[in-house]
Amino acid sequence: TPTATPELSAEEYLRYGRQLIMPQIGLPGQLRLKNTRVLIIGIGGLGCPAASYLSSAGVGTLGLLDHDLVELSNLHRQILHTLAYIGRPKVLSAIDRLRAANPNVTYIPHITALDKENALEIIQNYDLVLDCTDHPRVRYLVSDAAVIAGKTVVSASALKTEGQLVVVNKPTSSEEGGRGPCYRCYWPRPPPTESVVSCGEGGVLGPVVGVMGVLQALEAVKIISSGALEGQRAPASANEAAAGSPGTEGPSKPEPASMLFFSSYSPTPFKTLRMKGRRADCISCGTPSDPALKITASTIPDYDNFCGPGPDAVLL
Amino acid sequence: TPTATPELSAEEYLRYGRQLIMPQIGLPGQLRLKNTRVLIIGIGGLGCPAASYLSSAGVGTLGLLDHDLVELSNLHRQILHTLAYIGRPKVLSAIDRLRAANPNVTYIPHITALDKENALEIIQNYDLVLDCTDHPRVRYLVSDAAVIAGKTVVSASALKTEGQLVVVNKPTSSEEGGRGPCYRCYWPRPPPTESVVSCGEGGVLGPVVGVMGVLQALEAVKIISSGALEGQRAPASANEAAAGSPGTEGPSKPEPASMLFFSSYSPTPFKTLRMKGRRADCISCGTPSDPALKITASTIPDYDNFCGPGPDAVLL
Amino acid sequence: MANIPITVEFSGGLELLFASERSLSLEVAEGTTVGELVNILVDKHMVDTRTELFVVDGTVRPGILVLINDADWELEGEESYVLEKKDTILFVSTLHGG
Amino acid sequence: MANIPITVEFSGGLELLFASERSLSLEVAEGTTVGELVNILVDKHMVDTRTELFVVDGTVRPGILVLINDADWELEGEESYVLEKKDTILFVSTLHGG
Ligand SMILES: [Zn+2]
Ligand SMILES: [Zn+2]
Repeated sequence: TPTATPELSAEEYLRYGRQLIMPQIGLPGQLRLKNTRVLIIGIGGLGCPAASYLSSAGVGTLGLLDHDLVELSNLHRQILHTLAYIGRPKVLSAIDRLRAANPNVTYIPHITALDKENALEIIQNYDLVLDCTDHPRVRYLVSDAAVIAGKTVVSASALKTEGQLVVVNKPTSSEEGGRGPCYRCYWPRPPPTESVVSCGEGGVLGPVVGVMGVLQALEAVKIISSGALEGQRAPASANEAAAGSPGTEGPSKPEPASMLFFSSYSPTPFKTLRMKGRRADCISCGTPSDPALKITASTIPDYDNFCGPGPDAVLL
Repeated sequence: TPTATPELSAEEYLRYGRQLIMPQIGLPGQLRLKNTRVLIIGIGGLGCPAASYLSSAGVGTLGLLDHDLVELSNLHRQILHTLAYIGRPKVLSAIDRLRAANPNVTYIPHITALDKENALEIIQNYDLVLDCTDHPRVRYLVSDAAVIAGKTVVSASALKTEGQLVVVNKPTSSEEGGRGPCYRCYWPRPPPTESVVSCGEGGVLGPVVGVMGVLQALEAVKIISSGALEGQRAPASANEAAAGSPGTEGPSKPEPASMLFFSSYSPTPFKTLRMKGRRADCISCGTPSDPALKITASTIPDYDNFCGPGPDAVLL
Repeated sequence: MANIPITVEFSGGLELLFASERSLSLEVAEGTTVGELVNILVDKHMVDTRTELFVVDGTVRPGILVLINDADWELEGEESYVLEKKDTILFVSTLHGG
Repeated sequence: MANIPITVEFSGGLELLFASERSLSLEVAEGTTVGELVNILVDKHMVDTRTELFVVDGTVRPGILVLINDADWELEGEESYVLEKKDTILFVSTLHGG
């Protein structure tokens, strides 16, 4: 559990000065960052830049989860890793690098794959989750566990020249239940096995996945510093709760559900797509007509088989 | 001068494999990256992520130019630097870090400020320039020198929660002279002294400037791998010239001038703005009605005084 | 009946099913629904013969979003939406990489 | 004459001159030009008294771009462009930071 930290040190004022002077952050926003625990699932092409910017922005606790080892073919896009760490866990490579720039952050290594046995237990120790994984199987798992644990997920993905970003289970006043759509609301049914093409790892441009990872960090900083997560738990400190106007709006502004879509070779590369929002009958975040379908802590589905030919599956 | 490199090593095939398999890159695109010299001017919030992704993508020669030393207040956004380098030149900090991940790249340090005396001499040794500077004064200088030297500039900027990106002097078939607008065509007149507000360094969110820097790297990779720069100089190798279809379109597709605009707190954060394009009477890239106004190698203007109260000026 | 011009865009890998065309400028009969457009695309424009990669059980397969002028087609009546002049219909597949 | 609704957006720090409003929904008389809109903004909406930060020599000061529906106003006739219903006029200042 994080220690409640009532104020910033002189070193922190200097280090974070250029974001502290912005009305969108201010002292209240910086204290919120310091008192927030963020879990990054996947320390690859998305997780590396996301972790880099969240660490440098002063998030208090960063959990990093990945079971993979650093490989040479990762280095064209996974910017935290170096040659010296080839063959060693990505999580440790990343933490060594992040700590060299910002030792103020508490880094928590999770050298494991996420599965239905450990997902809930790990996620419930954090305030916000970044889904930086590389398989649709894990994306449904992260979302299902986050809905049960009441956590928001910033979810991004990238392949070849394109990327997508959605915020899952976001505190909002514009949806019943005070939460935005879950991953299943955006993508209700996983693609059928027949439509999954297995062709090893897909190609991707480093800066394409990099842009998406940085945008995840940005979305996280915006959500945390606005105070939107504070309904989820008690304020971490008296100072924080009394911190005044900048960035203290809380989880109020109605925002329609949207997906950011990036197609880097298009003449208009970014689109904000308006999405349907929560599905009342969602088996994860809603009330399915057959109550037995509702996903609970003890019925998180088995994700091992639902999308075809194994871990190297690439969806069209 | 770079060595002509006819092919990739086994290590390079492995390292760049996941971008090599993409039709937009392919072997021809990867060889173009390897045979291209890119100059990054400014190793701050934009230059750090841009250098990181260009190095990892396999650009053959990276020049890094900055006269500043690393400070603690840089670390919230300048992701290549670490505590151990505080007080040392940013250029050396960056090169040490980049080399640890990709020693294949030739790194050239330029620990100097860019001024009208050295700009042309430095820029003419490169094929492509990234303007990652933090002052409008230098932005006009970079553009003026690049137009004289016949180089393309990927220019980005960021402040607070917003960013802008334009490509300057880009090879194109849709404009007379085969080049797109210069920086002066986008911003013909510098703002008057009275409108410049001096307030020290402006605030900025790390991931906002980060997104813009990664997008600069992406634009550079797209321009280089497409072959668009090859009109600028002789192909660096026989292989490259004969490399076949993927990505060999060259500087042909007509593209209207545009500016990418990012406003991170807007409901539609990215906009592609349609711009006027080249100005026939531009004093840098055009034919001014008074020929004496035309900027040449010997008449690059003195940029020290044109925009008000000194190096810490912040434009509204 | 008159024809109306629309734009169809493919993304997230779906363009590979349509001869790598990311954007098609089409003319469809006035009154054509998006549901009918999907069938027209399969019949006349899809190059890949594995139709199940685009259509399953008579509708767009799971894992594909349909956007009508950048809005989820579920906000616009799904298959029954009647196409209007200059509409842009975007098909996006789930991306999963990271 | 009838009024028409338009949207005015400020960016790149210019919003600070307009009480930190990034977006204004306005009604202007039919036939109003963008040049006239600039004067209306200065007279009725600008809060900061330093008008030279927005207008110099009767037009928008150097370093500010004016976009009409995301297109540079120089493509649309600059000051003389006549506003249409639902137009969005965006004022963007040069950003220089890095
Ligand atoms: Zn749901
Ligand atoms: Zn010019």
